[in-house]
Amino acid sequence: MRTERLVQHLLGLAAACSVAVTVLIFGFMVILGLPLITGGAFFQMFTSPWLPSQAVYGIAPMMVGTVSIAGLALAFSFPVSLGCAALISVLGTGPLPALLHRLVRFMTGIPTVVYGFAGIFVLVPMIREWVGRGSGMCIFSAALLLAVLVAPTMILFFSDSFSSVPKAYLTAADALGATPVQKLFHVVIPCSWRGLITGVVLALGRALGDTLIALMIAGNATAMPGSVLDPARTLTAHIALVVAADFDSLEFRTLFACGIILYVCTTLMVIFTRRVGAVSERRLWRSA
Amino acid sequence: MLRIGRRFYLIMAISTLALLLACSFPVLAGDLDPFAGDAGTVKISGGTAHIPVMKEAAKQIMQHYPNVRITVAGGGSGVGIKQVGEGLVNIGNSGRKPTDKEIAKYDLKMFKWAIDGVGVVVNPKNPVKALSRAQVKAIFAGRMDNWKAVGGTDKAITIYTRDEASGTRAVFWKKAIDKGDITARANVVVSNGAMKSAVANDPYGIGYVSVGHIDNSVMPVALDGVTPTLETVKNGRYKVARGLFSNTRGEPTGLTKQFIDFLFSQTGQKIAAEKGFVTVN
Amino acid sequence: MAKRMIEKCVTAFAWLSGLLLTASVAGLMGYVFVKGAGSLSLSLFFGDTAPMDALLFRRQVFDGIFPAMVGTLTLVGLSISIAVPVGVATGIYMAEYATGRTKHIFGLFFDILAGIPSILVGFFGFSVAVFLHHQVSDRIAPCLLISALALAFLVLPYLIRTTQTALENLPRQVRVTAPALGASPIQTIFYVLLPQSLSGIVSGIILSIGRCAEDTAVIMLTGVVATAGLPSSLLSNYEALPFFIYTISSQYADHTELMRGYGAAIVLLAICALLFTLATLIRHRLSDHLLYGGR
Amino acid sequence: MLAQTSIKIKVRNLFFSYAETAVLKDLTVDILDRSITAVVGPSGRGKSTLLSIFNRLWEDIPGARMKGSVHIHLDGTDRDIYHPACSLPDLRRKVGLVFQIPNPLPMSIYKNVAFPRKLAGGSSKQQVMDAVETALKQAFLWEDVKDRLREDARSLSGGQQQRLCMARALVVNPEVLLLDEPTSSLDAEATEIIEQLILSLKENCTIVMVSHDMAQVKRVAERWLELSEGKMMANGRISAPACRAR
Repeated sequence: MRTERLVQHLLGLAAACSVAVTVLIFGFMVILGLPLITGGAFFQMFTSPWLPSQAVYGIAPMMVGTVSIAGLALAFSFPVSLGCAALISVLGTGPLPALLHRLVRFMTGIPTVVYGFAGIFVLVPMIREWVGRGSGMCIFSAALLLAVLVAPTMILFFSDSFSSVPKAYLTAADALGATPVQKLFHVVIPCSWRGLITGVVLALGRALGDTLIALMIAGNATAMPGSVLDPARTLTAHIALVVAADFDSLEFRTLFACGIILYVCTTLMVIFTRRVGAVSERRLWRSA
Repeated sequence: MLRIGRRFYLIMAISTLALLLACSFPVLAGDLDPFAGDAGTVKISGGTAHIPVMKEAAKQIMQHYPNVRITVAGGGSGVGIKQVGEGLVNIGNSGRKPTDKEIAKYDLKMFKWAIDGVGVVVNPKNPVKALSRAQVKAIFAGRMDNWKAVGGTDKAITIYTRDEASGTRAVFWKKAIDKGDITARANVVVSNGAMKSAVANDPYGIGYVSVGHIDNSVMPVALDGVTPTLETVKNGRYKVARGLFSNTRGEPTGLTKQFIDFLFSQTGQKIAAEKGFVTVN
Repeated sequence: MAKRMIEKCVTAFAWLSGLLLTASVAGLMGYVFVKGAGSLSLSLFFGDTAPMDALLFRRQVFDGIFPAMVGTLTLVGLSISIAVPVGVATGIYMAEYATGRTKHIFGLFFDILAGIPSILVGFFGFSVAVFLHHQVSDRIAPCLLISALALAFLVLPYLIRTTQTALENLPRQVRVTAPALGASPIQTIFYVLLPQSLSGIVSGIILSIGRCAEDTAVIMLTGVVATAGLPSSLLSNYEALPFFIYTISSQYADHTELMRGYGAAIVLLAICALLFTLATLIRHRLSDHLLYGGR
Repeated sequence: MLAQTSIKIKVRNLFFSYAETAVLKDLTVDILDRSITAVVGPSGRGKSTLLSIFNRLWEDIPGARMKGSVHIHLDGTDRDIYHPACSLPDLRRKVGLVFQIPNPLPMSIYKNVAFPRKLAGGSSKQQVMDAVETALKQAFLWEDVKDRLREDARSLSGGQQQRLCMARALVVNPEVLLLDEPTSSLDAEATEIIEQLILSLKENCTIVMVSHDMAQVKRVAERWLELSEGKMMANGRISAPACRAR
């Protein structure tokens, strides 16, 4: 009986450690960023530009960069993902949809850095030629590549929730003579809207949290982007670029602000998806 | 694809085995080099202009003395100074002279083992071969945004700059554009290598890079009539020049000292010359 | 008639989406393969060092990706051996012991941990390293151990969830067999439940390995460097394959180096593909075998 | 005769419910030592639940609740099995349960049968081997499997698997054996063997079995307990026409 207790306590301890890690990550950022918050500079950062020569360290351009890249990526990715998911679960015939499903699952295993590498040498020159000015490194390029990166998250989640629509409903629709497309619009999508929303939010989280694509493709300029063809810097890329700076400097401190924003955003998204209630194992497929 | 995988696993299996054996392997006999019989690690970070020389020096030393380990990271001059000051690395490289404040704060000892210039570069396809200082200032400040204005094609100028930790940026800012503005719309790259490949790939790009890094993939632009080359830096005609420093906290000792001595040795200086820098000895 | 049109358009759109996705992935990966195929040779791995010397660690390898591969391997091995015990134990706790409120709140925390951008995990590792450097010992700096820890945190929620799900999905019949024979909860877990859910757990572990092997954002803040040779100790810097690809992509010095980058990308892709296939096989084959008997 | 009339299981005022659904209401019944008692009744009336109450296997089901008392005469003393001091593993070793669908564990035949001994610990290898052989013989399975003890248990036929599960329950010498529709997944031939087996076990154990098959109940059981509306219809001692009580 004593070993029973001991093992149970050990398991509990492991769980407590795992929870502690989550809390610590947030705690470290808050504590180290505390001088910033108490100093009052914290909230200024969200609205000021990044002008190191005038000792103004604001992260507003990075916030805009993050939101525009992630938002655009989602806008590109959502229709295609919806189409792919519909193809896989409802509309597709023949062996190809299954093959597509397999490809999508495999895509979750492709290293981000390889996407970025290919992006630099394929996508960026293409965009540069097409736009005719600039480096080709811009919000648009990064969003395109990011769209490919987050597509599997959405497709797998969508097709999972499409497939979990009760068979009886589908049979009923069949019996009434519904075509596959009618089934999709009148039965499948209305029944799985929770899954759709959750999938989109998860993909958004993944897009916001991605560092490498933006760092490699988006150009990292600190100016407020004026169009999607301008280079921009995301919060994540900002962390990667500035982390090497002087630890005591104000510019280093901005990292805590970036970190706290990202942490709070992803936490809110997690809480939202749990509320919506369509959380499944799928969410962990290469999230973060 | 699968074949590589298999090969990889073979390597993994063997390396795991070898890892166990590694400790028991006899040290290769050394020559009279001061590194003979030494074991330990030298950690280097900072200036990215230095990296080719550091890599080559590390290679030569480590190939002969496998027990000596030299790790080389980038980050930029600011990072190098900061990290060596904090004791995170043994040698912090900088492409600018550390400020008096930095020297005092960390008790830095500086070793200038080569002289380098910072040159403005464009893509080789660009017809613009020379710029005046005023033009360079205007371009980097974002006031002049078309190549047509400086005698090129009617295309927008893409500006590439370095991050704030860069010594190359600091020197360029101070000596080439007289502490003028650099527009925030500029693309930011993180090393001299990255600057070179960015400009090499962008027909309408302009940037600035360590003269040692200039090769035929990018084209140096004459500044007020002086083209940045090894020659012009050496004879002092090209003014945007700087020393390449390796800094230590306090007097270097042991392996760190030997490494710095190696940089000043004949072999070390030869490496520096090969990589396109002006030697000091 | 209009209805038929809509019908056709929607179906066509779905097929087009599939085609578009396939084409973009095939285009990107195909480009890497076509350009990089030529760089696959022994010298990609070992540079100008004799392969046997390199494999036996008699000589350092320069201008080859061998040190980066060993670095990645060591890193993955370390972080997995940290993450698996904690992750699996937590998964067991969540599935078998946690109830009600605890389970809900813990689950929320693990979901949050799963959602944290990897760069933040790396930033955390970096801050901890600097903190320890100041407070504990100046020998501690961003290094292999810090990276391994940070990566372990990154894959922890994945391991927890796969373990928990694998255990919770066991049919009740399996679950009550051992208790009915007088097994204590621990005996039930270790003699019956864990062996039965092994395939799920193992494939989760393998996918986590893939995650560790491909991650770049965490390690670039926690101690990976451009040149280090083979990792010498837990407190040393190291090279890693994904970081190598990242550096090459932006700052290759010449064509040879760029080609090495392509080669490294293919190798990394191959490693991840291999791990992915392995995980899929184990998930399907092993589970059929264990749960439904040899049919 | 005296031994046969002593009471083995004493159930008093038992209420049981799953979440909102009441399953057993105020059940009071005595089950006699070394008898075969069948529990019959329509589906969903708590027949299997009653068995799981005797070895407390229901306790991990969320929302399940029980009221009342259950005493079982074990090791020569009368024990309140829901008393906090009652060891769960001990209870379950003394009160074996065989499920409706054979559930061999994914290991060899030998290991399956030896498993409960391993859980209990404290036996030498030889003792375990002897116990396994005895149990397999008791379960009429020894002749079928003695040459293939190392084979995977799932390679056996359905009837053999069920006998294996019986042997597995018997290997720790239980005083009570609970059988939850042990033959419902088997064909006629296998069923007949199991029925003979049950009859032969009566000498050592008190057997409580759930069955849907009235004919089987008449063939095997000495008494039956009909659960209907959650109440006991025939009060333990069987008074219905099919009574085979002496």
